[in-house]
Amino acid sequence: MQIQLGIATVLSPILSFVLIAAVGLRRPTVAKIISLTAATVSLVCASMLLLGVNDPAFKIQATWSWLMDDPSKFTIGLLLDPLSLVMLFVVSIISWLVQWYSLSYMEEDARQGKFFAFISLFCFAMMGFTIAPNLLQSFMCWELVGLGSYLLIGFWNHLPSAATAARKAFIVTRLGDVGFFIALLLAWTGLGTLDFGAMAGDAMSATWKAAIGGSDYGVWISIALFLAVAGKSAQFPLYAWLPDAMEGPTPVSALIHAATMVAAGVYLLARMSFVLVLGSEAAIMAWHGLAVIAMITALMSGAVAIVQSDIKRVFAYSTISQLGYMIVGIGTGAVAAGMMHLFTHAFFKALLFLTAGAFIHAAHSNSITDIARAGGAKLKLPMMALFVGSMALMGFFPFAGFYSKDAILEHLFVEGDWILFGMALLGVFITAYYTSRVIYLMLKVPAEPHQGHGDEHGHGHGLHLGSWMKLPLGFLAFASLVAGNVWLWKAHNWFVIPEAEHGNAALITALVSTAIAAAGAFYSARVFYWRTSADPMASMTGFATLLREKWYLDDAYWAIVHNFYLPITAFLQKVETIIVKGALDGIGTVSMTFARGFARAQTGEVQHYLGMSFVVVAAVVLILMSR
Amino acid sequence: MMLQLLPEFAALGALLILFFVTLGNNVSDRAARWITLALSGFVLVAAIAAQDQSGLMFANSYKLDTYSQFFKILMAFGLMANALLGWPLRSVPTAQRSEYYFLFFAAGLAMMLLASAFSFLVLYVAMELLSYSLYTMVGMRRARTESIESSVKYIIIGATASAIGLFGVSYIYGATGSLNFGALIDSLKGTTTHSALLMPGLVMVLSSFLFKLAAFPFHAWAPDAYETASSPVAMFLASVSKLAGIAFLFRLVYMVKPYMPEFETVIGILALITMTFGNLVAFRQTSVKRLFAYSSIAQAGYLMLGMIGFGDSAPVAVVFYSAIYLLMNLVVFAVVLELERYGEDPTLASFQGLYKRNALMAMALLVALFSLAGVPPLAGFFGKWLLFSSAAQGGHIWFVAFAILNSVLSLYYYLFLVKAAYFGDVPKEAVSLDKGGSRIAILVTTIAIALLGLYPRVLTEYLTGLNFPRSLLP
Amino acid sequence: MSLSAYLILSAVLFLFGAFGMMERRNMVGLLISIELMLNAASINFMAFNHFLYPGTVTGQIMTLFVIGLAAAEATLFLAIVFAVYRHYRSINVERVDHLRG
Amino acid sequence: MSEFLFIAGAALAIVGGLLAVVARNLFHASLGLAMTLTGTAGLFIPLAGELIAVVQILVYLGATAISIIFILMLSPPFYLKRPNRNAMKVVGAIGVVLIFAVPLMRAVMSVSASDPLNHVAPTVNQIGRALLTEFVFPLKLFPFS
Repeated sequence: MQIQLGIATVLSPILSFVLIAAVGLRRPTVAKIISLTAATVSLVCASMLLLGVNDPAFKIQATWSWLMDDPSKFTIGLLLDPLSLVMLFVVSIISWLVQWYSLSYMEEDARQGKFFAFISLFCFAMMGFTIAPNLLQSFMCWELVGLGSYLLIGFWNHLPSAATAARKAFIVTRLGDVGFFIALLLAWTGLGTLDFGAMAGDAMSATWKAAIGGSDYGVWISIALFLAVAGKSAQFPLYAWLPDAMEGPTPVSALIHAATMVAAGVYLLARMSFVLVLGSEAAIMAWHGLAVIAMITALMSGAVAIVQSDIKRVFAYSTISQLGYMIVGIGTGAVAAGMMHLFTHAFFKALLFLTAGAFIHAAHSNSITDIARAGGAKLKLPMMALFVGSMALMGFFPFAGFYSKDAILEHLFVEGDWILFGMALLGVFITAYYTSRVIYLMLKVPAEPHQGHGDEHGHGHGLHLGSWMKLPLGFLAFASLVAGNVWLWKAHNWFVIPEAEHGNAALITALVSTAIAAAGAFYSARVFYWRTSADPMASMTGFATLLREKWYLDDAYWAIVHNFYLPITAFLQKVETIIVKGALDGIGTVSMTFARGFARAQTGEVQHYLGMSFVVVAAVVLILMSR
Repeated sequence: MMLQLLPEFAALGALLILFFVTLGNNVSDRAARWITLALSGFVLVAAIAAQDQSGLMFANSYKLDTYSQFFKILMAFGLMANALLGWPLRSVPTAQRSEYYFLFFAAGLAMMLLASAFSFLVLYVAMELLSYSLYTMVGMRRARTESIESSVKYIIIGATASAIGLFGVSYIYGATGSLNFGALIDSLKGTTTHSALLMPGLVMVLSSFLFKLAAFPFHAWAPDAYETASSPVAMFLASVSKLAGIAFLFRLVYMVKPYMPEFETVIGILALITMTFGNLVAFRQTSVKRLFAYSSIAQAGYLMLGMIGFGDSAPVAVVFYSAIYLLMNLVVFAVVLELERYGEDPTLASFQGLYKRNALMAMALLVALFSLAGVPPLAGFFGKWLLFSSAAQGGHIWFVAFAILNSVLSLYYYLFLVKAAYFGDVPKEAVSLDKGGSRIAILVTTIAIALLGLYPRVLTEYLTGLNFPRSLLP
Repeated sequence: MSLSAYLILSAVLFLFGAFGMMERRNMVGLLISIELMLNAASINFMAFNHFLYPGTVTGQIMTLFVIGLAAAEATLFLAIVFAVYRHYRSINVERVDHLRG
Repeated sequence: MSEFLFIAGAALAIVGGLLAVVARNLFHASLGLAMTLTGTAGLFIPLAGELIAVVQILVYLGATAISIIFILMLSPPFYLKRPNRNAMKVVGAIGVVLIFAVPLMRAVMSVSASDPLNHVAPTVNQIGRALLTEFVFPLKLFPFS
């Protein structure tokens, strides 16, 4: 029964994709009906599956042989356990809500059919990744997810920036996928299996301990995977693509770049966390190192969020920062806490993005001040949603973010990992600062009388909220309020939750983190609302520039590409013209005719190619002979 | 014997029929094309009919086995696809078209001989037959005088490679006393008194194949030849003619590898240089055909890497990738051909807005390019996976890591084309592409790439069932 | 005479040919160099056959084929050389360098 | 006798080969090629290859070399244009050739065999029989190339 439900969950989006491609591309209504039906089927099935789980040890796996006949080799199938079902539920509910929302958001777009087809394709890939029972299927769907993201970011392809951002996202994440591929090869050649269950079962065995360069397989596979995770989940040093990906339609940002795709890396870590449970000292060190990198990423990107003026970019950097928290949780061994934050974050970040989308849709601008000027604060429901989402993001009681962030903090506290704990608290402060800043900027409309958009005209004039947007916003706002409690209520069915050994740890961390968040929000209010404090960025101009330039990371990439990649290609191009020619022409007469040889650098001469061939053949023979 | 050599006889018959039919030059071009298509279909049927044949023939100098017969099917399929997709022969001068069809089958025959050659003598005769046909085909181009230039470079590099190779054969003969591969293996097993000659001989023989594959250091002819030859010829060069080199080189490598581990390293290093070179230089190209020439150089590098893989998995990997390599290049060049209808050489600019001009073709291009770049779940990913995992199992994990990096690099220029095709604006002077003659063929091939990616088992299992490791060893 | 003498001779001829391939500019000169290289291979075949495998004829037959292939290659090469001459009014390979990069 | 034939043939081949690659006049180069081919034919006789020697003279010299010369004579006298030698190119080519010579010479030095005594040269009959049995396949293929 569960198997059938699982299959139905995963296959309905791809069916929807095929159907839309076949009949719905020119008929938006048909496309919408198909897509939403499929999303509903997925949601119902995924919810039934999740509610049916009563035991953390629950596990059902079904596989079919695929690439080869031998079923022990390459299979596809589905692995249903609490981890995958939680993720499946998150993906299906967020995609369901986002599709409702898109009904309004995309209603003026001529190519809605295509949009819904792409969304369906993406959902299929994401769900296929979630239920993958082995690394190969994971990788396949992982790449397909990347492709879906590429298509959706570049959906508005009349914007050159969208096309560039799409390409950037695809290539940067694919750079990380080199790591995934290497992990795949390592696991396959070293362990002889790609199945998660088999790998976990073998993790204590001798093959895992077989040393490569002094450490066991777990370490190398983990390190290779970290690269992939850094790409997909936008961690240092591969995070630069995510803010640019905001060029896509906002529902896409909510679905892909807040709730699901970027969480795929976190999920993969959780899936592979058996390495940590059973693995060696070295593996634990490596994962802890990853946690430190993620924490640093969280602080860096949180700082960048402070100076952004584009509302979507604020939330994009915030997403990077929150993903960092999740990875900190999983990297230090608190899988349940990390997954809890993934769960709650999906709701409140989707809510924030959809709210941003509502403002953008209404005000036709991404800039926070423009939205405020256009009277964004007059939109009741979005303002309420923004408030709820922000409270959850900042981690105030009783909103969802409070519980999940505290779970991670508490774990760090109990473990006595004071450095990470301190950094995490700093992160809480920064989060509260930039999140409340958005609200204050919205409420405190800067007066610009010489522009036509005065307060007098701004009585919601021209501003309206799409009718289909209300349901998702309302629902997500509600979920952001209760998701944490739901998790606490149900999670013992899903995960083995360790009881805190120090009885007061939960209380202490809750109080400390709330106090710090409140301090952040209060300081932000002094700066941006009451304007009694000077903007600290104004006094730290150097630092502010650093933030505005996003730590110069983009420039660093460009520098690498320009100073490294392009010259290499240029160099190789010249191998045929200068080096080969130089070798032929220049042996023995270098000093005399070096300059002339370059000046005369004619190209395309067949005899230079011949010379190269002769030399290579001779060199190969010579090297082989002297062995 | 007639039945055993059915595909060869079919190609030979096709060659002779075309020779006599077009002898007086009184057959219309259209009729000649239909005859070619029918004959290539006949060759394909013959190749399929002969797929179970096996045996050593002609004093052990010609070997039929599952490996060679499968490659013959691939080649026959490639011939037919070329006849079908290369339909608009506009860029070949009218007076030379009958010769073109004639050479087309001569090359086809030579490729099939190469797949089965089991003696250096047969190998050389077949190789020269193939080379001469291709030299001539490359030079057939009306619009561009440079085609003769690339033909000259092609023949000079080719003649040098074959002279080096022949000299290598003479050393191998000195070491073994025979031209048969069986004798070569025997003397590799034992240590004959003259085994010092074997290794230089083998390396020099290798150069002939590196030339055929357009691999470093004999790659230099490929970009020129692809760019300036008329597009049907470029498609022929990129798709089918490479299969011959792959088929033979792998047979040799597979036989020699167990006895000469250094040979493996040499092939691996040459493979890495080849793919890096191809991928990096491709990035700077503006002519699309030239770009695909470098891309196919890089693909040959991946194939060579797979050749040194783990003994039992390498054959399936190499043959699988050869098959999809054929498909991908057919699609890509079919699109180039469609763009070339009015005789201009397609540049990156002519791909601008392809999606708006002809969505089917843009889709086909997207699938083929992503498959070439190895994006799952397309066939190219599985081909690469098989090649790389085979090489990794063979203990070449660092080579593999480098090759994976390479395949990411390649995504850069493939995405350039995708970006132009999907996100670019249609140039003003662009001709409408509504009625493509070969739409169905393109569509079918594209679907095949996608299906082989989603369900590669149909092919991998069939290939595993053919038991190449046993059939490849003498 | 010993086998080495023949082999050295053929190696020298082969290297002459290689030198010519790289140094000659005239395409007919290139053809001559190729013929030298092929000829060196035939000497090898004949010498090996005589010294190491007496009583067989494989090497001699291979030589026959080499001679034949060389003749065919020369014909094709000359044909292409003339096509080049028609287009470029020169058969200097260094002039034939429009394709590059 | 065999020593004499070897020395004469080898001298002819070397001198001819040198002429073929260094002569600036193409006509002289062609004559050099002809010399080499003749010398090689002479070498074949002590190698018990009388038949091959005859074929070498007839086909190689009689057809290939002569067709080169013939074409040189028929064509416009482009072979009279003597481009200046490019010193760098010469030096480079010599360098490459020297690099190539090292492995070749090492390989060659590794084998040694003296003249097999009482070796009867294969007869035309023997060669023809082998051609029509063992090597019939490449023989039949050959005309196509």
